[in-house]
Amino acid sequence: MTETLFLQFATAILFIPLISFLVLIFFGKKLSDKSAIVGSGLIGSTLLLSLIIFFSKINYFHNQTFEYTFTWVDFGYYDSKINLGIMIDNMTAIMLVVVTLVSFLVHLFSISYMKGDIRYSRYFAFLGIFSFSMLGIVLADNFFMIYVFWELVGLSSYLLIGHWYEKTSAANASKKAFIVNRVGDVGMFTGIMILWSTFGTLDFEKIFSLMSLGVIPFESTVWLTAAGLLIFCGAVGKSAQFPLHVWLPDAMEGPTPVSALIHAATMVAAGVYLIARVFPIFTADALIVIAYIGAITAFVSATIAIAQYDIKKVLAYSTVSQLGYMVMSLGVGGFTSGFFHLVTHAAFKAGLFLGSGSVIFAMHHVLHHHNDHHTDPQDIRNMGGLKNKMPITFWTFLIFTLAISGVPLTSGFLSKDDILAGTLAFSDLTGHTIIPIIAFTVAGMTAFYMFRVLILTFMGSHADSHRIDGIHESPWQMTTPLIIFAALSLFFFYSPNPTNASEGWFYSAVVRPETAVPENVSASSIESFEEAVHHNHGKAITLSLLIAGLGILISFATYYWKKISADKILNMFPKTFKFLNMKWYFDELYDKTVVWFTMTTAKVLAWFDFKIIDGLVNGTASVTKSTAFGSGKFDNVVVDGIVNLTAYTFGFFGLIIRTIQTGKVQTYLAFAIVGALMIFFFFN
Amino acid sequence: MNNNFLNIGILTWMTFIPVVGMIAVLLVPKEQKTTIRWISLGATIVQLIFSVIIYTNFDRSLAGVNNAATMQFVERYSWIDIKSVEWFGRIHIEYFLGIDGISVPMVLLTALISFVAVLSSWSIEKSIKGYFALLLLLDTGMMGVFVSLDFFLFYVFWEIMLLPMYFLIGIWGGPRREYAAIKFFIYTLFGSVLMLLVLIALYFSVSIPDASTGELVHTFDMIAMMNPANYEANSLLFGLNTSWRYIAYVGLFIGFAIKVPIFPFHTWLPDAHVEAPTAISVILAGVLLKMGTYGLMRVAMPIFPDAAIYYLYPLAFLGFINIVYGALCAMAQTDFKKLIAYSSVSHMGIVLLGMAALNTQGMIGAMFQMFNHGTITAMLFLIVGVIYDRTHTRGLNDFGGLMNQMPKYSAIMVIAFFAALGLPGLSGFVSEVFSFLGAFQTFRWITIASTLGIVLTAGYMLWTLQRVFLGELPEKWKSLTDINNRELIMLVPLAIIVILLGVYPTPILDLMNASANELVDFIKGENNLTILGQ
Amino acid sequence: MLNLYDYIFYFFAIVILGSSFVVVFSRNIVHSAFALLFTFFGVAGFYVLLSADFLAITQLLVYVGGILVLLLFGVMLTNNIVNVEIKSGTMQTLPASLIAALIAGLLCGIFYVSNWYLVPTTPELLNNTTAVAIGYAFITTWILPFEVASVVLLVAMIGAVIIARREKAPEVE
Amino acid sequence: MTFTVSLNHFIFVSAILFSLGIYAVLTRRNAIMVLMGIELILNSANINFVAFSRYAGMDVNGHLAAIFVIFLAACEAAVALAIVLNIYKQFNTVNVDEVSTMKD
Repeated sequence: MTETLFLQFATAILFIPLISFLVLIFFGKKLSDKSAIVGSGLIGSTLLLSLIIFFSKINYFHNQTFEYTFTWVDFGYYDSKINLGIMIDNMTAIMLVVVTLVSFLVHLFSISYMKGDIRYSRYFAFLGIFSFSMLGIVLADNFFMIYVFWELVGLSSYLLIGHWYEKTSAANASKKAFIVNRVGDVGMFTGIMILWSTFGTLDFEKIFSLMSLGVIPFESTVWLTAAGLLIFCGAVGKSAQFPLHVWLPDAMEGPTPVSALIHAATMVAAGVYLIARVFPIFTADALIVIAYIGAITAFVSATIAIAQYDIKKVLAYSTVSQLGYMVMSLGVGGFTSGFFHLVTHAAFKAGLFLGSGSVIFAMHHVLHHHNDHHTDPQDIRNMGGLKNKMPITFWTFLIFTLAISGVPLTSGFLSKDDILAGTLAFSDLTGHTIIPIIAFTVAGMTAFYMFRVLILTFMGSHADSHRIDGIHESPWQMTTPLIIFAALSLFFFYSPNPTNASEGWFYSAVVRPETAVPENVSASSIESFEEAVHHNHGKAITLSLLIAGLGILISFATYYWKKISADKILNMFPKTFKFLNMKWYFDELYDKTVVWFTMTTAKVLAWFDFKIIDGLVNGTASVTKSTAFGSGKFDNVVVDGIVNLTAYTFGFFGLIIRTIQTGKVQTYLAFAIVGALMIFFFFN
Repeated sequence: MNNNFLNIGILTWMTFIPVVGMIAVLLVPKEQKTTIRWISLGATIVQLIFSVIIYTNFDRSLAGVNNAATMQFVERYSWIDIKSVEWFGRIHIEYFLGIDGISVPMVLLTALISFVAVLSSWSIEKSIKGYFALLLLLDTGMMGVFVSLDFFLFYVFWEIMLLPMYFLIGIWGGPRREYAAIKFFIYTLFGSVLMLLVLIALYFSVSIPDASTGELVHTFDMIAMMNPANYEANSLLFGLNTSWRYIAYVGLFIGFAIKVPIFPFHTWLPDAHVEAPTAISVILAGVLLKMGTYGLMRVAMPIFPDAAIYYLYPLAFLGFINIVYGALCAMAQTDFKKLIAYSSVSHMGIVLLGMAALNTQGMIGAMFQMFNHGTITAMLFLIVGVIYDRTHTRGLNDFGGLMNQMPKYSAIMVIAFFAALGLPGLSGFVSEVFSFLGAFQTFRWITIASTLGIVLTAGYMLWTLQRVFLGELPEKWKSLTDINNRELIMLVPLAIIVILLGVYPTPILDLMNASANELVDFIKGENNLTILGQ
Repeated sequence: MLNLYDYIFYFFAIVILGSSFVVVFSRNIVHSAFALLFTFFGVAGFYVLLSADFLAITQLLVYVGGILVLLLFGVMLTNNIVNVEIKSGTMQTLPASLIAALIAGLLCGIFYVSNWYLVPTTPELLNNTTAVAIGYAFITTWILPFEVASVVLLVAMIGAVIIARREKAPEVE
Repeated sequence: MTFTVSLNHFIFVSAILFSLGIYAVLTRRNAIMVLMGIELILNSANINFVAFSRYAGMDVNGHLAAIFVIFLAACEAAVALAIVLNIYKQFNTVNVDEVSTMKD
């Protein structure tokens, strides 16, 4: 592998999905069922290329960064240009594999999951454009390009959520997703504007190096922090962080594989990737805000997840919660662990979604078979006892659940444990003790609600057991991805030591970059943080194991052994439950405030425009008109009157004089002579 | 560079080919509708071909703006020359055509949009002869505005445009067409009067030596007006930063603002758009609105750079108001065309903002946005026209679920909508981003506030998309037919341009790069002040 | 004392005035025409008295031989001689006589009070025939009016012929 | 005033002749009679010319003027009679008071 080859491969990886999109959008009708094969095949090839890049990069070109840049727009003015380019470092290589792998497996899963859909080929086309945009984000080497693809994933997300656009809820959800993302994007764009007006370039490397030379926006660290936070806004939108997390649960209106791909593994992780990518520009203040946003998100959504019955909603909130975790981790300075959690989470959360997809698929079919259109196939209260019917799904689901709960021997344990250690270290260094408290609480809650889902779905038995009669395991296209993801959720892929990830390849490949901000506003140094993490490692393991175990125990006690009555607790705190079940009323809040305000303003302004501004115009017109009318009257009566009077006078005289006009030559001659005589007499 | 055909300059060809077409149309008996249509189409196609010739032969390195030597395809003849009038002196008006980077994208746009407009007028049946004749006359007026460098000529073309527009709206329009046409006409005429006043004031203030005799002669030459040295001492507009210059600038500004339209002079736009037939809406949004901002760039700002800088902040603020106000008003509309009309207000605000930035990115963004808005809004209006032709309603709430019924149409529509809301990969995004990037360097808070418009635009565009295309198809539209080939021919080229320029904007950007930089330098430049110091 | 010259003058004066009275007041147009003949003769006589011999001849030739004949033709062509009255009516006689009297009085008054600057005629003109002097003057001092007059005559002749020949405007078919 | 013939005698005759001519022109309805009146007027003028040429030093110029007047009279008579004939064809009358289309 040479540098050129790397870049060529990367370019190929970027554009093959686009080709897939174009082919399927134009020839999808003709290809019909074969479009799935085309899409999957093309994505499969990108997976291969990604793997090649990944292995050679990690093994042989560990410390190198490959970059290819070209000028996209040249303003022809003092070297002011906008470049586009791709960059391959270790993080990119890892993300390439994550994205293409999940994408490929989701393609595979979708082949049978989406079978019979009216827009089968278009679905795969949209998956293609999504992969293209996501890979664009991953490969981008500058803010501009990342922003471009940032919006494009928004588009593909919009298209895929709205796949079943005949449903109002799906159409609404897609619109909501796009607009909420736009809000974040605008923040990001503002950040980009600050950076552009400061540095005159948008390339990551150039900005970082200029910044470490002491160039900061508008000579003010406040603006520097603001720039960082505004860029972070993009991540808040895309990674569904508080307060813009509301779109993600609604996005579950899309097909389940899409949820797995976009809304669990890749796109929502793009925010985390972005934070990691531009990590050097964050000041300490910015990082603290990021950490708190992450923590709040993690906590809020975990509480909501507990109170949900829809299997996809639970998973969605769990995703939000985990994303908050990652963001929090990056905020506290646990760069590697945050990013690591992104990768491990991608595997097991995609697996969870696909698993739930498998269940929903089965439920849907059996309900359809029973002509039952009232029962919600996604409600976990309608499930139960699927363990024996769908063994592969169950066992893989179990592995995923263990991983997300942070049980040893899984990948989740490795990453989560490190994040927890990071929060402890952070509180040691800065005194923000609330962060680790939240982190551990959320860890316990996660274990609790994930096992709740698992138990209610697969274990025990359902009262209405004939309803699940005839349920059977999903076809191989669906189970294979599950098995692969399950394998990837185990520790040995990442580290030889099941208790400590820092010994694995990942920790040597992804290293927290040096900050570029001035020293007085930068966060604690890498060394001190590492030391604190090391110091807290044992404590974190112990505590996290304890808490995860506790969560699992309570879950089993409640739902499996029924020692604790869930209903009783619900009845004790009905308001709290309602509050959680209604997702803290965020949607309602936004509806009543932001949306209401916008719509009212719009209506008021439209009224203002129509009545006042246009009214003024028309008023001016009518004033002019009445003035004109008045002056017309004046003109008619007075001015024209005078004129007419004159004319009348002359007419009168004319009438008299007319009698002289006899038409006889002699008369005229007589007058002529008289005239001549008169002249003679007068002038004599 | 001298592109002559039959000894007549290419710009004259560009401008007057529609007139030739018009005469031909008038000579054809009115029963031969097809012939009339094809003649009109032929005229615009020839114009389009000439515009391609201009595009390929245009020297990208020459800036133009305030330098007659770097203007291209120049044609300069004495037009009206009345020697020694009592108390008035010599009146000398030139037929002075030329283009630079500011005008060349507009010239291309005009040729393209005229072509599309003729195509989209194919279904007109009511007194077709008059319609196409007026349409072609309008074409001449528009083209003339963009190529003339003599202020008087500019004004003449500016006024020529009004008349056909008035009749096209007033005769072929919707139910309230008379109201809309009169409103449009009077409003624009009001602006023209202000422009005329400034034009006269400029005429009496500026004089240049005659080429042959060397005597000082008053002139309408715009480029001469840009040079402070040409102002006669003690004339009304002599000197920089005098109050008369500010007043003159504001006069010109209002004249152009009405055309843009800038808040609060925008209310003629929704009415005119709603009532105008599709092709006229397309021209109105695609080309006419650009004349306002073009006028600001070509006339107002370079002639009064001092005043332009003095009023930069208000200009940016108006840009902000246009963006946000237009977007909010659009959100509240239930009429498809009105919505797009207000979205035009919003999008033109971006041009103003970029222009006010007075730096390279902003200016390029603004100029590019003018071009892009032309193509994108043309698409949007064509789209409305297509559906209006079929259903005879424009109420957004009457539709739904058309995506399945009209898939090709919907695909084009999605492109247009996303281009309008500034999706990367489509041309609207590029210009929007450039404008904002530029504006931020000059006006931090206004720009940040204006970004609100990005969200709002996404909001109303997607909401519209949902109301029209998503959801269940109402029973009454079950028989709608998909877009036909003629409609495809007019929409697809626009869509391709939108996508191509979104991915790689350089083909248009490098046309205007040099001029935009020159314009910015010139308006900002201290050289202004030094010349005046003499 | 009256000499022969005076008598002859009075004779012609009476002829002129008497015949012109007939011309003016006669009801019969043919009578008027013939009376006019005498008037012209009288005037020719005056010319002889005033030693304008050439002019007297011209007067006879042109007026009597030409114009008067022309007038008589006119009378005959425009009046149906056989059975229609040839009389021609008069009108507004009172104001007309007033005006005429006024003019006559005025002119006579003026002539009477005027103190004419009298210059005797050169003997050459008195004693010789005037034809030589007139002819000489025509081709020297008055050459231009002479030529113009000839052209006018020609034009008048042609014009008269054309006008008189013009048929009644043809009716539209 | 004596009875011996002098300039005044001639011009008195011409004055009376002139008045008679005017009277004829003013009163007669027949166009030809009008023409005759005009001839009278012209003749009176001629008498004046010649008289002044004899007594007041106009010499041969007076004669010439008279000759021109005769020229004009001839022309006038020819043209006027032609017109009269034409009028007669159009209106079937030569009475000038009946030919009054110009009045309306």
